[in-house]
Parts: sequence; C-alpha cells; structure tokens
Amino acid sequence: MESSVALSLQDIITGLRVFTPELMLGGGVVLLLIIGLFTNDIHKISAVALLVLMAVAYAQYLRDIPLTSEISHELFSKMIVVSNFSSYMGFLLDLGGILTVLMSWPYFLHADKLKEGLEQRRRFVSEYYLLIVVIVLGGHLLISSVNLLMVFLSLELISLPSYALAGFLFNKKSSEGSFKYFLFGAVASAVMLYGFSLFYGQFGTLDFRRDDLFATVPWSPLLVVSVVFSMAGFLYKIAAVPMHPWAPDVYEAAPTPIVAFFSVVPKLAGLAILVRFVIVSPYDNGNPAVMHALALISILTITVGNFSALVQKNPKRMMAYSSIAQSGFLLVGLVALSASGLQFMIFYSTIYLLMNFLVFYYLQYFELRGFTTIASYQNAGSKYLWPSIFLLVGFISLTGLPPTGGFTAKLFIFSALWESYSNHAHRGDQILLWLFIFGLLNTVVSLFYYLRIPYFAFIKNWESTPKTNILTSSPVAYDSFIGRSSIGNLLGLILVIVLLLIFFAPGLLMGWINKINFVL
Amino acid sequence: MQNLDHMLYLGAFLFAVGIAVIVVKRNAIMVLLGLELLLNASNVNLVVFNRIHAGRIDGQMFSLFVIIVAVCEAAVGLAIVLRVYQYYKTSVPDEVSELKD
Amino acid sequence: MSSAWLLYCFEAIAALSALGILFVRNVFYGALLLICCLLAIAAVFVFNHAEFVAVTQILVYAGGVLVLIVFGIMLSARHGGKPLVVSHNYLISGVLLSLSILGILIYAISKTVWPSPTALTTQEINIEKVGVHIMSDYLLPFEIAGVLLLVALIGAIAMASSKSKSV
Amino acid sequence: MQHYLISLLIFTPLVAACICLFLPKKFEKAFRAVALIVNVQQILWLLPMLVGFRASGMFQFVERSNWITLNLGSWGVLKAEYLVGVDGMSLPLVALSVFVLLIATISSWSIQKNVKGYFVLLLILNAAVIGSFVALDFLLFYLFFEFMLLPMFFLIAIWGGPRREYASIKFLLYTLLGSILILVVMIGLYTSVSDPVASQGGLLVHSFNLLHMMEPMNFISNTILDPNNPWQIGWFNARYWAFLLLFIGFAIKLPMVPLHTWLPDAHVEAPTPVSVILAAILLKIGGYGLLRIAYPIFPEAAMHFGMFVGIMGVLSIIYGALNAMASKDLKRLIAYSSVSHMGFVLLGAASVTEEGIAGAVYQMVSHGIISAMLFLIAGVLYDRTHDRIIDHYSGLSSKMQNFTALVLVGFFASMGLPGFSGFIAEVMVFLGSFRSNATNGVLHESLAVIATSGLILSAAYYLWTLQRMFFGPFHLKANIESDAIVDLTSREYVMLVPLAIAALCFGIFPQPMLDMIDPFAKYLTALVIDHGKAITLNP
Repeated sequence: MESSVALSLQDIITGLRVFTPELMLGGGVVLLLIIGLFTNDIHKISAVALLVLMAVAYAQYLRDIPLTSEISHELFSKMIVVSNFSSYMGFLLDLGGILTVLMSWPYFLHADKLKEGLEQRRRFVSEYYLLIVVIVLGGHLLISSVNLLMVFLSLELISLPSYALAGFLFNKKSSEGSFKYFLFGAVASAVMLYGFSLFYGQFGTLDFRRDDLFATVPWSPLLVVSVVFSMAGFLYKIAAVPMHPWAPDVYEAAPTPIVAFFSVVPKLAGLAILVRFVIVSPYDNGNPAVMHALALISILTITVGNFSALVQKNPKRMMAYSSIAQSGFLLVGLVALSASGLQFMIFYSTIYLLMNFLVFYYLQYFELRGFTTIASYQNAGSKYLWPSIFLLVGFISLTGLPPTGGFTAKLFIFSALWESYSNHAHRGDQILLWLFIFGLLNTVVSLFYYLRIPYFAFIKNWESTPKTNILTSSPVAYDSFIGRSSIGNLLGLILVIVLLLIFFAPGLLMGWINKINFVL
Repeated sequence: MQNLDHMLYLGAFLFAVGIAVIVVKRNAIMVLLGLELLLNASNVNLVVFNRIHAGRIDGQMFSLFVIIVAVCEAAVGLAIVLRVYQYYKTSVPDEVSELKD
Repeated sequence: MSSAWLLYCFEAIAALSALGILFVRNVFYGALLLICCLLAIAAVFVFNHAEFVAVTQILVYAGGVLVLIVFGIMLSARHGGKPLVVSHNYLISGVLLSLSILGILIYAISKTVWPSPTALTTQEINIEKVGVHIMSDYLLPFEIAGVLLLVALIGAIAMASSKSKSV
Repeated sequence: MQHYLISLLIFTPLVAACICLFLPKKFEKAFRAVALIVNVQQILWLLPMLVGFRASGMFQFVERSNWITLNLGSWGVLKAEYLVGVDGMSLPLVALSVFVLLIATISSWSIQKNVKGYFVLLLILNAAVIGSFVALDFLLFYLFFEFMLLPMFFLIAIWGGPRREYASIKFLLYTLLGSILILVVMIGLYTSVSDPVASQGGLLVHSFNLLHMMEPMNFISNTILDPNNPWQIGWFNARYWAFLLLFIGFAIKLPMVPLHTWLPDAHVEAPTPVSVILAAILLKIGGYGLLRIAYPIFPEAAMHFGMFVGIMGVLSIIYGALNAMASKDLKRLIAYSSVSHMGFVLLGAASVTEEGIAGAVYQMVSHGIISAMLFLIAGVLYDRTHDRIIDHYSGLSSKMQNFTALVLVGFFASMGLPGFSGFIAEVMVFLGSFRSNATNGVLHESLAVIATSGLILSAAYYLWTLQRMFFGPFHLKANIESDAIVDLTSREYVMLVPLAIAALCFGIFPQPMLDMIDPFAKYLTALVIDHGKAITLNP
C-alpha cells in the first residue's frame, strides 16, 4: 500500500504543473476573499477579479501551446484529463468570466436605476466576484472530468454559486429567481446523482471513459434508466428541453451581467461534459438510440425556445428563451457526432459566447438607462444610435444572417449535420433530415423576436415625441471611466468587429479549433 | 447475505418517496427534506454497489462526498428559503410567482 | 441469520419513516422522521461494511443538516407567526409520478443480474483505507469539497443577509 | 483597371456608405451628393464593360481571389472564393441596376426624414444588388442575397406609408423563408461538390463555385445530390427536392402566384424610390437565380418540372392581370401587373428553348425599365395629392399634358405594344413556349396560347385606367385640391424621359442587347438539355 500511495503522490505532484490555471483560480478565490476583508472598493476588487481571470486565461493559453493533438494529460489518479479540447473550452470559460467582470463594473456603480438592494450589492462585491471565479473554476474542472465523482462535484461547484448569484439583485424578484433556480437545480442534480450511482453499479468504476465500457454491458433497462437520469443533470445545465423551465425565471430575475454569464459559462461547460459523456456511448455500434434522443431533444429545444420567445415582453426573458433555442443549435453539432461536427460545435460555442455577450452588454447598457421592457425601446435608435446598431448586429448574428459570425457558425454546424446524414454511420437517418429542416426553418421564427428590439428602437414611432417616462429621467451619473459610454462602447465595438471578422475570415478561428482532436 | 437486491429496492423506494415529497408538499422546507431523501437513495445505492465492486472503495468515497454536497446544498437552500420568506411571507413554492411569461 | 433480520428491520424503519414524511403535515415532525430515516440508513451502511460513511452520516447529516433544517423551520415559523403545517397539492399526479418511477426502477433493477458480492473481511475496508484514499487518489475531490464548503458558506451568508432598509 | 471593374462597381457604394456613416447628420445635401456621385461613377465604370464585352457564352471580366479556405481534416477542405464575372445574362441586368439606381437616387431627393440613414441603406442595397448579379460563388451570392434583406426591410419600415410595419414584416418573412430554402440547397450542394482543379492527391476540396456545381462530373459519388445515384427522400429523389426548394426560394422573390402576396403590400407602402428598386431590380434576382443556379445545376429536374413551372408562370400571368384589373389603387395595379409580367419570365425559362430563355432575360430588363417608370408615374401623382385611388381622378390629361404623354408611353410599353421593349420580350417568350413541345417536349403549346390572353387582359386594364384617370372631363374627388395638379417638374423629366427613351430604344433596336443575350441563351439551353438527358440516362 505504501508504494501505491507514493506513486499516486508522485502523480499528484507532477500533475500540478499542468494544473496551473485551476490552481490560479483557486488562488484567486483566496485572494478575493482576503481583499474582501480589507476593502469594499468596487474598482479595486473588480480590477483584481479581472486580473485574476486574465492571468488564468493567459496560463490556459500557455498550457494550450504544448498540447498538440496527440497529447493529453491524465491528472490526479485519472480524475481529470487535460486535453486540447478541455483546454480550448476552458479558454472560452475564462473569456466569459473576463467579459462578465467587464460587464459587472457598471452594474455595481450604477445608482439611479435598480436602487433596491444597492447597499447589499455593494457590501458583497468581493463575494460576487469570488462566486464568479468559483464558477469558472467549476467549469474548468467539469470540462476535463472523466470521473463521475468529479462530474458531480464540479457541477455542484457551478450550481451552488449560481443559486446565490441569481439572487444578487437583492430584491423580491431576484430572491424568487434564486429560489426557483435552487429547487430545480437541486432536484436535477439529485436525479443525475441517482443515475450516476446506477452507472457505478453496472460498470464498477467511476471512470466513464473506458473504451469497452458500453461494449461490456448490454442495453438493459437499467442502463437506459441511468442514461436518462444522468442526462437530466447535463440538460439542465445547458437549459435544453425538457429541463429548461428554470431559465426564463432566473434570467428575468438575476442581474444582467450574471445572466450573460449563466447563458454562456455553465452552458458551455455542460455542453463539453455532455460531449465527453456521449462520445463514449455506443454511438457507432449501430444502435442509434442516443442519437435519436439527442436529435429529438435538439428539435424540441429549438422549437420550444423560439416559439416561447415570440410572446415575451421582457428583453431578458426573451433572451432566456433565445439561449434555450441556441442550446438546441449547439446540440446539432453533437447530434452530427463526427469530428467536424464537434469542431463546428466548438466554433459555434465561440461565436455564441461573443454574440451573446454583445447582446447582453447592450441590454444592460439600455437597462441602466431605463429601457426595461421591449416596448420601451421606442426611440432608442435615435437617442443612442451606435449602441442600437451594435445591438442590432448582435441580434443579426444570433439569428444567423450574414455578414456575421453567427451565419458562419450556423452554416458550418448544419453542414456537419448534412454531412453526417449523407455519409456517416447513420446514413439516411430521417431524424437528421428533420432536425436539419426544423433547425433552419426556425431561423425564420427567430428573426421575429430577435428583430423586435431593433424594430422598436428604429422603426416604431420614429418621429413621434419621446415617451416622458423614459427620457425625462436624469442622465445617468457615471463615476468611472469604464462606465462612460464612449469607453464602454469600445468593448461593444471590439465584439462587433470580431463577429464581422469571423464571417469574412473564419479560418482565423478554425485554424485553432482544427488542432483539437476528440480522443479526449 | 448473497442477495443485495432488497437494499437497491430500498434505494429506489427512497427515491420515489423523495420525488413524491417534492411534488406534493407545499412548503420549501419540506422540499428540502425530499431532496435529502433523493440524495440518500443514491447513497444507499453507492454503498451497496461498493459491495459488488469491492476492489476499490469508489462507492463509499462517492457517498462521503455526496454527504458533503448535501450539507452545502442544505445551507445555501435554507438561506435562499429564508430570503424568500422575508419578501413573500411564505415558503410555498407555488405562491412565489411574480415571474411569469 | 439474525443479522439479516436486523438489516431488514432497519430497512423497514428507513422506508417507513421516509413514507411518514410524505404523510405528516407538520414540518417539524417531518424533520424528526427524516432524522429517524437517516439513522436507519446509517445502520444499513454499517451492515455493508461502510462504517466510516455511517459515522459521517450520523455526525454530518443527523447532526449537521438536520440541525440546520430545524433552525430553518424555527426561523421561518417566527417570521410568519403561525405553525408550520403544510397542505398538499398535486396529490394525485405526484403520487402517480413517484409510483411510476418506482415501478420503472424496480423493473429495471429486477431485470439486472448482479454479480454476487464478495465476502469481505473487516480489514479490507476500514477507516485507514478511506484516509489514505482521501489523501492520495481522492485528493482533488477532497480539495474541491473544501472549496464547495467555502462557497456554500459565502453564498449562504450573502443570501441570508438582512434586507436593506430602503425596501 | 479593366480587371477590377466589377469590384469597383460593388465596393464603391459600400465605401461611400461608410463615409456617409461618419458624416454628421445635418449635412443632408452631402448624402444626396455622395449617392449621386456614386451612381454616376458606377455608370462610368459600366461603360467600358459594355464596350469591352464580347458576345459569347463565357464569363468575362472575371475576378477571382481566395476568400475562405478551411482545412477540416478528414472531411476535406472547404473553399469559398471571391469569384465574380458577367455573362450575357448578368451584364444587361447589372446595367439595368446601375441605371435604375441612378434614377432612384434622383427620385430620393424628396426624402426628408432621416436622410443620413436613408442614403446609407440605399448605398448598401446598391452594393448588394450589383453583387448578387455578378457573384459566381454560391456563398458570395448568398451573402449579397441576404444583404439586401435588412436594408430593404428598414427602407420600407421606416420611410414607408401608413401600414409600413405590416408590409415590411411580411416582406421580411417571405424573403427570409425563401433564402432559408436556398440555404438548405446550398449546404447540400457544397457538401456534395468537389473542386476538380484543387482536389488532387486524395485531398477533397468542397467548393461553393457555381460553375463547378453545374458540371455533373464534379459531384462526389454517393452523396445525396449525386446525379448518378440521387437519394430518394419521400416522393422524389433528392435532386428534385433541391430543385423545388430553389425554385420556391426564387419564386418568392420573383414573385410567383401564390407566393406573391407580400409584393402588393410592400409596393403600396414603400416610398417611391424603394418601390422602383424593388420592382425594377429585386424581383429580377428571383428570375436571375432560377436561370443562374436552379436550371444549370439541376437540369434534369428543370426538365422534369418544366410543365409545372410553365403552368405556374401562366397562372401568374393570368392571376396577376385579373388582380390588376380589380385594383382600386394605382400602385397596387402596377404591383399586380409586375406579378403578371414576371410570369413571362417563368414561362420563358420553363420552355428551355433559346427563344424562351432569351425572351425571359429580355423581359427582365424590359420590365425593369417599364416598372421603374410606372412606379415613378404613381409617385408623381402621389407627391401632388397623396392619393392613389384611381376613381378619385378623372380627365388629368387636360391639366397635365406632358405627364399624360409619358404615362401613355409607360402604359403602352407595359401592355407590350409593338415598338416597345415589352413586345420583343413577350413575343420571344411566346415563340419559345410554342416551340418547346416540338424541340424538347417540355411545355405544351396550349400554355403559350393561354398566356396570350395575359396580353389582352393587360391591354384591358391599362386602357381602362387611362380612360378613367386621364381622359374625359376633369374631375377630382372633393378632398383633393385641384391646385396641386400641376405638370411635371424638371427633376421628374430627368427621371421619366430616359426611361421612356430606353423602353422605346429596346423596342425598336433590340438587336444589340439580343446579341449580348443570345450566346448565353444558346449556352444555357444546350447545357440544360444535354446534361438533363445525360443524367436521366443513368437511372
């Protein structure tokens, strides 16, 4: 026993070198905790959080370089595997964290609107950033987990801070959002846990990566039950039908930066682990059950998300349904399950991160100026021309129209689906065709709600006198450089330029993604 | 003690009762209790399965971590329930519904 | 033989007290029944050579979680000023749902043939082994659990902080 | 310079749009000036192209550079190019667009509301229109095709009439639906087609090149759209489905009955210059797409569904004409006459004869000129009285002699009287559809016969309108002030007279343009018939 302990300790110590970004995240948590003891200064704490996340992103980038397509590291007694897949996804999570911190800055400073709970919000600045960093850490661990225990723990590491963050507006609605999120999330993760326990019973191991895992065990009713239960947890994280009902309430109630964060970081992490999980299932063994189920979920998710979004009056709630629908589109890449399908899924994830943050950034921009319902965006276009145009670009990209990265992403992911339909193991499977048709036709539906805000901003009552309740309120007093709109718009401009650039030169991004292989 | 099935049935039973409690009870704290039942159902499974796969003690270790997670969830959950209680003067999930389509 | 009967006994206690939670209307009684159920489950753990898990179950669950919950009950009772007697809703659909889940699970479990458990000597699984594992193979989960506890603490404090006066 | 003429045509308006975007809002005159300069400059760049064009079936002034090359590992390489060029079909349409856009810019002089936004959108639309007529890469074409969508939407929705919101959303819905159908086929096509030049040594290059897609040899075997072995999906094989999707996608744009309902609403609500662009140019993209993409890539499907396409064409002709006759609103009448006239394009294309296809292209150009004129005429009247209801006017000829003269030219041209461009086009379409049965057996002669009734109907509604509005005693409905009725201003002459001259010119001297179109028509007919037969030979 001593020798094996010594071996595994050796393993841990060698692993630490590859584990730098996660260690830095852990250090960041401690740092924020300590800083919170001494100061409540918004700028200092935000800057520290920003620096921590940037350093992590840089470390992640450094880690990515030596990871050529063949190398992956098994760490901590095969608890996690760092591959270039997890490395790239981790980089996306870091990026999401950085953008969230940048978005949160004005959210804390703003005092005119959202007055309720302001005092508490400012009291818990460091806790707020700490929870964000912990979620990023949880995401990092989740995307590299190959062990059921690690999956469970990292999911909880994402979920618990999420429940708290959803309530960080400290008002009535926010508490309700957090409450519903908690109830739904806790039940989903408990169900998933039960599925995991059944897995363990059948396979005798927590490592779900073994090649022969599903080959040794036939499809028994119990295996179906465990797959279904386990899926519940993953689908809940990416807000896919039928595990989506929490999303609208939480999105409406939570602070806008947090909503943007929720719509990207836990979703991408959940997607990554779903990929890992599905990729070991008997996908190519001639049993298309998993693929059929995923395709069905994808169709339902896209359709339910899009059609529910049509009737929304609150922009954030509409974006919740939009993000549900986008989950469906992300799943398309997984349904296509081919190397290119997964690569395009990663491509889509990247674009999704950028465009979603662009939209939420400007939704917050307008929210802080009193535009809280879709109808209230009347005349926004004439008063805030450039922000409205940037928002329009974001929405166009989410719809998937050229000339934005959103179009390229959709084109690629549906190409992969078509390719899978025409010459993969499931050649000619009709459900793929249905997914193809439903997915693309849903784009038409999505245009309606995505264009509603620009419609109000630019078209509705363009020349009529401004509604008094919006524009007579005093101009917003920003006491920081980042809150000033010219600097704030710089971030939006960068995102817009990147989105346009990716349309005209997708090779820039694909070149990086191409390196990723899916041995995982 | 060759047959372990009865303990698995116990796990399944606890799971089903937990679901029933969560659905039926009109009180957030009761829902928390149901949640604990769900987690314990998994724990029973894990420990029992560890008997079958006795080479390593993965199952037992897992159940230890489940207990830790249960503690964390209960703490956060109770805090949230109390918070809701401050605003709504109720902890009935159905009555907490300002957010709607 | 007698130990087998004892096991069945504890299982029955666990199952019945769980069922009791479904039927009682007073939250406080519900919490007490849960304690009872958890203790019985701890006993079941002991029969499965999981002494450490059993001890943790008793200490952390029955000792920690339940105290927390009872606190919660008392706090919310104080706020509301009324006894926490809860009514039921969705009774039919809830029971049907759980019965169908139970049916599916029992069917699935009974259809599966499990390898027979290996007989264990007490030396093989003991607290020492758990300790070694925590410090070697399970070091990462252990650390994560630490972060998780920290986060839960912070989150709970932030959430439970008193309302600002402006509201 | 000669080599970059097309790019200059496309990018000048884009650059100008960017410049406009950064000019302060108050320089209203500057925006008009920029737009006008761009249009004049485009004409200057167009002239060498018209002079240097050699009549042949080949593409000329081709520009080619790499745009996207993505290596996707096992799946091969995805390749899209910036590939533009003109042939006998696209050059007349590009010329038409440049010409009509100039007129539309002049017509936009009267726009008062948010001039900056208007001209920026107009310039973007300009670039997108030219781009979609010259793109030879499917992705590039699709880019320009979608690029027209939003500027057009905003142009109708912001500067339109009272029901502009409804009309613009309807326009958006229909057009986006069409473009999604095209996108479906585009994805299917490029995954099935390999670039024969670039694919060497086992490397598979998926190409968006339209010219590669036209060659059945380039389809990768066993893909869904492989001509040798197309998949069966539902009732048809996959290639038939693909053709139908493309057909519907372009037919919405064309517009074809029963997918035309967005058009009257959009036209009625759009401001005059936007109506002009919509009718004269955007509708042509539907016909252009059919002849450029759907027909040559799916020739056997085009032959198979030829009768269906022809019937839909005749249906559009008759139904459009009947609706025009029933219209009370002058603009709606003109919109329905567009539906009717674009039916000839469908009929001509369906015939797959040289005369028919040449006639279809000729009809597109001719209708572009005439419909621009007609919408300007409606705009002239609307500017004066803000009323377009036909019954509210009578005897206008007594007050507006010169205007009436131009209206006569426009109406006669649209009727297809000999001596006007419409006559040439329609006669060729009749000829083609009549000969179709004898040469390739696609259409039945009866279709041509039925289609002639469209001519009679159009004569009927135009003459009736003339009689009601312009002749007889001068009379206006009570709420229209007769002071407003004055003859044309000089700016209106500048817009209307060139169009009238063009309609007459192409009616009296059709030969120069026919020389341009003929090689293309020959080439396309031969390609569709040869490939169509070759593909159907292998079951």
